[in-house]
Amino acid sequence: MTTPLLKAENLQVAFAGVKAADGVNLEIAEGEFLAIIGPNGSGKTTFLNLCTGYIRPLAGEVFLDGRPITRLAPRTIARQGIARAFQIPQLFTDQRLIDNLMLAVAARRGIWDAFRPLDRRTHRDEAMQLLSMVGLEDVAEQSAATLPEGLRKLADIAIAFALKPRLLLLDEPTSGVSAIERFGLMETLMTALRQARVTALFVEHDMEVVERYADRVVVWDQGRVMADGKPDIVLKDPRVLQNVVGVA
Amino acid sequence: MPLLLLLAGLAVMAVLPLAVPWLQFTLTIALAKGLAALGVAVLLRAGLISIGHAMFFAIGAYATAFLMRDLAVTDFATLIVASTLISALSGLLFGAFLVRYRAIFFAMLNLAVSMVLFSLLAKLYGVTGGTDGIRVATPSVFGMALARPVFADVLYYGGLLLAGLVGFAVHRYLKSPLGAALSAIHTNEVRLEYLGVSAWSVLLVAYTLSATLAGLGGAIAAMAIGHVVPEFAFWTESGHIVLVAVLGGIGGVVGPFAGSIFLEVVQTLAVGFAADAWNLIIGLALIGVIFFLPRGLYGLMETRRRTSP
Amino acid sequence: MLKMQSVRVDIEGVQVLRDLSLALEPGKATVLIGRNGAGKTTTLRTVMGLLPLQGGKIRLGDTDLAAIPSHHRAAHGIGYAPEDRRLIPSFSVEENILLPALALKLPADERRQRLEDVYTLLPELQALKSRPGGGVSGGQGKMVALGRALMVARSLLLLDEPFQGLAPALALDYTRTLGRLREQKQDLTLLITESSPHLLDAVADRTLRIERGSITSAEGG
Amino acid sequence: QDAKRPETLGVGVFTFTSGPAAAYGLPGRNGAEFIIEMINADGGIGGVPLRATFVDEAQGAEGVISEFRRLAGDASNQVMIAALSSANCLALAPVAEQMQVPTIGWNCDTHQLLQEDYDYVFRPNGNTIPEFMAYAAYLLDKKPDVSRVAIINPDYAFGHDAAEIFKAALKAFKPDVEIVAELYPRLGASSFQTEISRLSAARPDVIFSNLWGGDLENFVRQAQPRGLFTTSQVVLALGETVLQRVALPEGVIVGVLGDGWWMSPTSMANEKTQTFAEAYRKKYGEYPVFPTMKMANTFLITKAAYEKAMKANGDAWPTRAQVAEALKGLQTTTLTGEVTIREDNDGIVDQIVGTTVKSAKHDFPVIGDMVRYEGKSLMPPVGQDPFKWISGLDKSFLETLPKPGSYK
Amino acid sequence: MLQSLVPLLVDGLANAALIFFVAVGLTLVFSVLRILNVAHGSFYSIGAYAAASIGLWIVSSGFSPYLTFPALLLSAALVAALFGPLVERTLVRWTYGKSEAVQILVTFGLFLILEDLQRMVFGVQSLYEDTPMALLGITEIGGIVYLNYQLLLIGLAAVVIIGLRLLIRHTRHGKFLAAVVADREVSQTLGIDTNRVFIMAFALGVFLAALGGALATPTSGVAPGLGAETVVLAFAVAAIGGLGQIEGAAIAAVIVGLARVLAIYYAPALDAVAPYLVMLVVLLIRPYGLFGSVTTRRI
Ligand SMILES: Nc1ncnc2c1ncn2[C@@H]1O[C@H](COP(=O)(O)OP(=O)(O)OP(=O)(O)O)[C@@H](O)[C@H]1O
Ligand SMILES: Nc1ncnc2c1ncn2[C@@H]1O[C@H](COP(=O)(O)OP(=O)(O)OP(=O)(O)O)[C@@H](O)[C@H]1O
Ligand SMILES: [Mg+2]
Ligand SMILES: [Mg+2]
Repeated sequence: MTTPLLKAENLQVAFAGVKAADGVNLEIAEGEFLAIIGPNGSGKTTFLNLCTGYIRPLAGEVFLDGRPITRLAPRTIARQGIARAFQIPQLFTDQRLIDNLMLAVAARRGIWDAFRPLDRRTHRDEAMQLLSMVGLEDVAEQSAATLPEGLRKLADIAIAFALKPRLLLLDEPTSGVSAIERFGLMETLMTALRQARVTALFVEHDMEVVERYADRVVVWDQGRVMADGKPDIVLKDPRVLQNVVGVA
Repeated sequence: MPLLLLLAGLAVMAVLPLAVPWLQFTLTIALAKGLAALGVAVLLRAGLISIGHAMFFAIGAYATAFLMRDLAVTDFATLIVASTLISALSGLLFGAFLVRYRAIFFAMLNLAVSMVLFSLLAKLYGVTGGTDGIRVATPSVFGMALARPVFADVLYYGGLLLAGLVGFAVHRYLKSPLGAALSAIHTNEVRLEYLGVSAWSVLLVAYTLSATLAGLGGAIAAMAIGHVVPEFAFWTESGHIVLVAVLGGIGGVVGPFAGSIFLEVVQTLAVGFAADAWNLIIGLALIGVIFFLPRGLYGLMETRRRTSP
Repeated sequence: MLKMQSVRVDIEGVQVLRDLSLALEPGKATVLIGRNGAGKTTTLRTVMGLLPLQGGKIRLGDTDLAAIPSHHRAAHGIGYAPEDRRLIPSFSVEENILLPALALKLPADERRQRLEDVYTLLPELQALKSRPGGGVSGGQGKMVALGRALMVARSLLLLDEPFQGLAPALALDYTRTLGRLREQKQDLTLLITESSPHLLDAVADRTLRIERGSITSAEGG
Repeated sequence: QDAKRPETLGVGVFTFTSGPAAAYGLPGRNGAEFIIEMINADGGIGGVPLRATFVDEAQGAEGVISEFRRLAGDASNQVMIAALSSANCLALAPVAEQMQVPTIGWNCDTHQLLQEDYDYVFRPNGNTIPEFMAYAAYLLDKKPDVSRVAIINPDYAFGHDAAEIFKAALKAFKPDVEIVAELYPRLGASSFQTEISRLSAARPDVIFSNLWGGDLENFVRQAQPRGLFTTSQVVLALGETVLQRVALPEGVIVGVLGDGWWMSPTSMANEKTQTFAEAYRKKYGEYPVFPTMKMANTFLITKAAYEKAMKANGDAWPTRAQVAEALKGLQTTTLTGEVTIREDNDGIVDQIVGTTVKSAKHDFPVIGDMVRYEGKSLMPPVGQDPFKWISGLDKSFLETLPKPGSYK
Repeated sequence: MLQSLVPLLVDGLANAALIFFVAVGLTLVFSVLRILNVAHGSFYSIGAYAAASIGLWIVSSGFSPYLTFPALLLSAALVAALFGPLVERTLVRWTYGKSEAVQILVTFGLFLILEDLQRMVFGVQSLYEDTPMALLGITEIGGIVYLNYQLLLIGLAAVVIIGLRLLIRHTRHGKFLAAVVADREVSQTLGIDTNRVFIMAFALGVFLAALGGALATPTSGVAPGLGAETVVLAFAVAAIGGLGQIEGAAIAAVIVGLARVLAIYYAPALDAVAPYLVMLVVLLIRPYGLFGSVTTRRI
């Protein structure tokens, strides 16, 4: 059996007594599209925080390619190939959108460049490519602060993509994106992921999106994994129906 | 465009003392302070205010004084280079621990370190001459001993040239990826770290650069004034440098120099015309500039945007 | 009820709302749908007085809303749950919910009554009530924000993308809650923005579509 | 009138007019304005009226230098009277030399000022060495059994220098004196309560201080209720400046750092001085204090230098260089005594020290039991390191000096 | 040993009490308005000048000298009433949401103006009005004479700490303060008059600074330069305590007060740097001050 790309072992963390991760065990294989679903507050974002070094677990380990990355800083983990798009978009709000992307491109290509301009052909071309992927090329020159919430989400995803990661973590990529645009976004995203051979994990609340795009679904509940498997099976699990999907 | 502005500024600066000779000294000092302010402005990019940067100004100035007094270095170029390097090195050293801090804590720690340095300068009587300071003789230029007025010219035009070169380099730096990363620290350090960039290293570079600039300014000031005193490191000096930087606008490299000249000239005029109320006049001028000339402070006039929605 | 007439709002020199007009009928729920950036949030913020009018009128019943300062609008019974929740992180969930009651100087028994109503409508909040506002998850925060808005809303309730980020089960709950709310408070008018309108089918009396800052079509009613 | 004679004689006057040091600097400025009025009313200098430009030293060394250069660059300004702060004096000296403007230090007491050779920098008012030697001598005459001394001086060169000189002198004259506390509060500190506790705890017989301006006033006001003046003999080197402002008890050793007391027997005998003092009080509500006198004297010295230069020049208006030349070795009478400028450009003036006593004439204490040390007797010879000179002295030196009460 | 400890403690606390008032005002203004007010120290000195002037007037007009006690409080209130709303409405308000650098620039300009105005109104000689101190007499502790007034100040500082705590934790307006601190916009939509909260917070800050100055007059002189001296110290104390932390400011004031006293007793050369050394050490161990905490970004 090959080593999983990412492996979490018995992760535990608590905030003021609330167990946000209560013994999380999870493996992601190279090339998988894994969806995480679960009730609000069940610890999905916390799991991503743990995987990327934003918070440190009280116990447990995270492995990338079999090597522990548990207590490394986010930047170190990012350099090892995990990129992340956030539930709340994280942009450089005092810069234009294109600058946001160019900085991300530069960060990947090497930030230690103090004399040549950031805004140069190579950076700009790649940045524009990324923006057009998420359909933001029209607002490229707009200040990131003025973008509406939904477009910010898209921008955030494009930035994560700029790092050409091996593993991409997406925290609710479609929330805030209007229903009209949601599937279009997912389509382009999936194509791009496949093309670049990126493994992806995405937290999602929209079950249609999950059903359509995930290879595998993991269901979170109160800081632990409650179910794990193929979407068509997991989503019919009565416990999942009751707690997550909801019965009309 | 900013480069044109820089060149135009340099040209005006070059001819001004020919018209008004007594301005030369004022302008030399303005230039020196402008360099220090440019250093502070670099850090302002990252949203960090150093209320202690006068310490690097003082380090540059005292380095010049020590090199002359104790190591008998008298060459202008050697003094400038060595003093600047010493400030750069101290910037690197202090920076390594200071750039971990943010916001007011960064400001206050810089203040604290500079005040400790100030006390040392004032108290280590035997080494630093205490509050009376150390005299700085007129350096030689490439082996030639110059008369004071000639040296003043050399210093001024040399300083102008240096400021131009340094200004250009800083301009390039601010536009570079490293410079962009610097302002990214201001808006979203989390995102920057998630891009795999170490905010600490980015800041350390900026901090060292800013100390270097301040030190260069200090060395020039020491030679222009011919005397160094601990007050160079006092917090009000640091405040003055911040003021200059902000006043000029942190938008470009020309701002700090413009701010420095503006303040130096207003001060000279205010002191000359109303010796009793020069603080008041400067205060009104400061507020007035911010209120009525917002374009002069373009980069800052935008309201601070909420960084997270 | 709420009536916006040729409202114009600029943000940083960019026209965001252009001659936007809408009229809400008392006791009815209206859903405002539109693409990202169409101006939904801006519309609600304008009603709350967080953005100045460049032109046009806003009236609530007989009151000229534009003439009263933002902080007095709560007193007119307008409750607002912002898109991004905006809880006070250092307050407990219950303190967050009670805050508007304090600001409106409600008498103690009225305050208690309203709080109880909120807990009956949103029983999930009972369990969270002593948690700090900064420590609840995204979805939980939405519920708290709704509860807080309900403390105020007597005439008009503004909900900005209430389902964004809600797990489907909770979203369903939320819809049911809204349904119950409508039954209990027949005279409460609702204005809800949403980018995934299907969830609201059950609640909405009427749907308005907003495009590039003005209302382009209305359905139902 | 001589064609070369200017309309006015411009003088740059450097003093503190803002910040904490203004409490000392403004009486100086008032003195300047007032004496200028008097000189001009008297026909100016050789018929040319004086016109002063005041520069605030609170702007720091480079601002002061910049102003100096600007003023010196204007040919109508012939003389600079600068400065109050010794750091500014030290910074200005080379500039003055370079720009060849006669510069007279009105308050540049630091003994370091004239350690280099200058042609344009003069200090007619004496320096820290005789000033603080005088206090050591007076104290030991007045209180020969002193054994525990505490020092509280401002935290900058003047304070530290004074302490060094005072300690060196005590050590030379009475080696068994113990320094039980040495405090250097920050310049402009408003509260000295902790220092006062510390001083009380040290139980000194003598407390020496060269605090000045607002600091001195504050210290006196805070120390008095807490008993320091009753438990220790207090020496306030600049005590005269606060006599009219705080109720100093009797028996405090005070003086004027020189001879500049408007009420000294010499001054009382000088009609001009008395007119000056009375008119000054009328205008400013207070009698002059010694910074006023120092400043006024400096102007008289300037006048004397011009007159000497004109005389040497066949009554023609002198150049800056000629004025500087005239200042060398100048000897003249001031409002409060005599001054002689030595070959190292340092002035020799007498030192007056005394003890506070009640006055029948005034509602504030005055100086009694005075001694007037001859300036020369307390000055190290030209070129000698002052501290070497002091350490070479011993008890017998005191015997050569006049005793308290001898100056009446 | 114990005997020499008592004076240290008394001096330390007396020192701390004076610093506390200003620092807590600064911290309060910062936490609510997010303004770094460089002119804060000027309100301290204006309070001091006001108290001294009013006190001198009371004494010279032959009123009961005991009136000088309420006069201390009254002058602080006057200064707050006069300058609080005025400065907040005209200058400070204009800088909300602007970059910190602009705030510092504007308040620094104000500081310069106020400094010169004070000098024009009150002159450069130091003012001194010590009637309250004289009325209260002295106490001998550990062989050292202390002023009863110093002891009273320690008590007053304690009262202010408790008062502020009650105000902020347990009153409606305290809650509003906290809410506005956290989110100005949403507070507005919930019915809080944020402008009023700002004025009140700013005025309260001015009041505390002026009160510090007023209470200092009976034991220290008022002279130009007081404001500058005070504001740096206040910033240091606020940073040590953790910005916005009332208890933090109190404890930091005590630490700084004690450090200064220790320096004066045992290492006089360190007196002036003591606050900075304390700050270095504290921030080295706790980067956000004693009571400060990191605000992590929601992601
Ligand atoms: N910094 C924090 N401080 C205190 N509690 C926290 C913090 N971060 C998360 N929590 C708590 O941990 C739990 C898990 O939160 P998390 O954000 O991971 O949930 P989630 O599954 O992402 O929810 P949602 O779908 O609503 O985003 C929640 O109960 C939340 O209140
Ligand atoms: N601070 C700002 N500066 C400039 N333009 C802004 C600003 N905030 C919003 N806008 C612009 O206003 C328009 C409307 O934004 P608004 O937030 O109201 O959209 P929305 O319909 O709520 O979108 P979403 O569904 O994504 O929340 C957008 O085009 C946006 O670019
Ligand atoms: Mg989440
Ligand atoms: Mg919106």
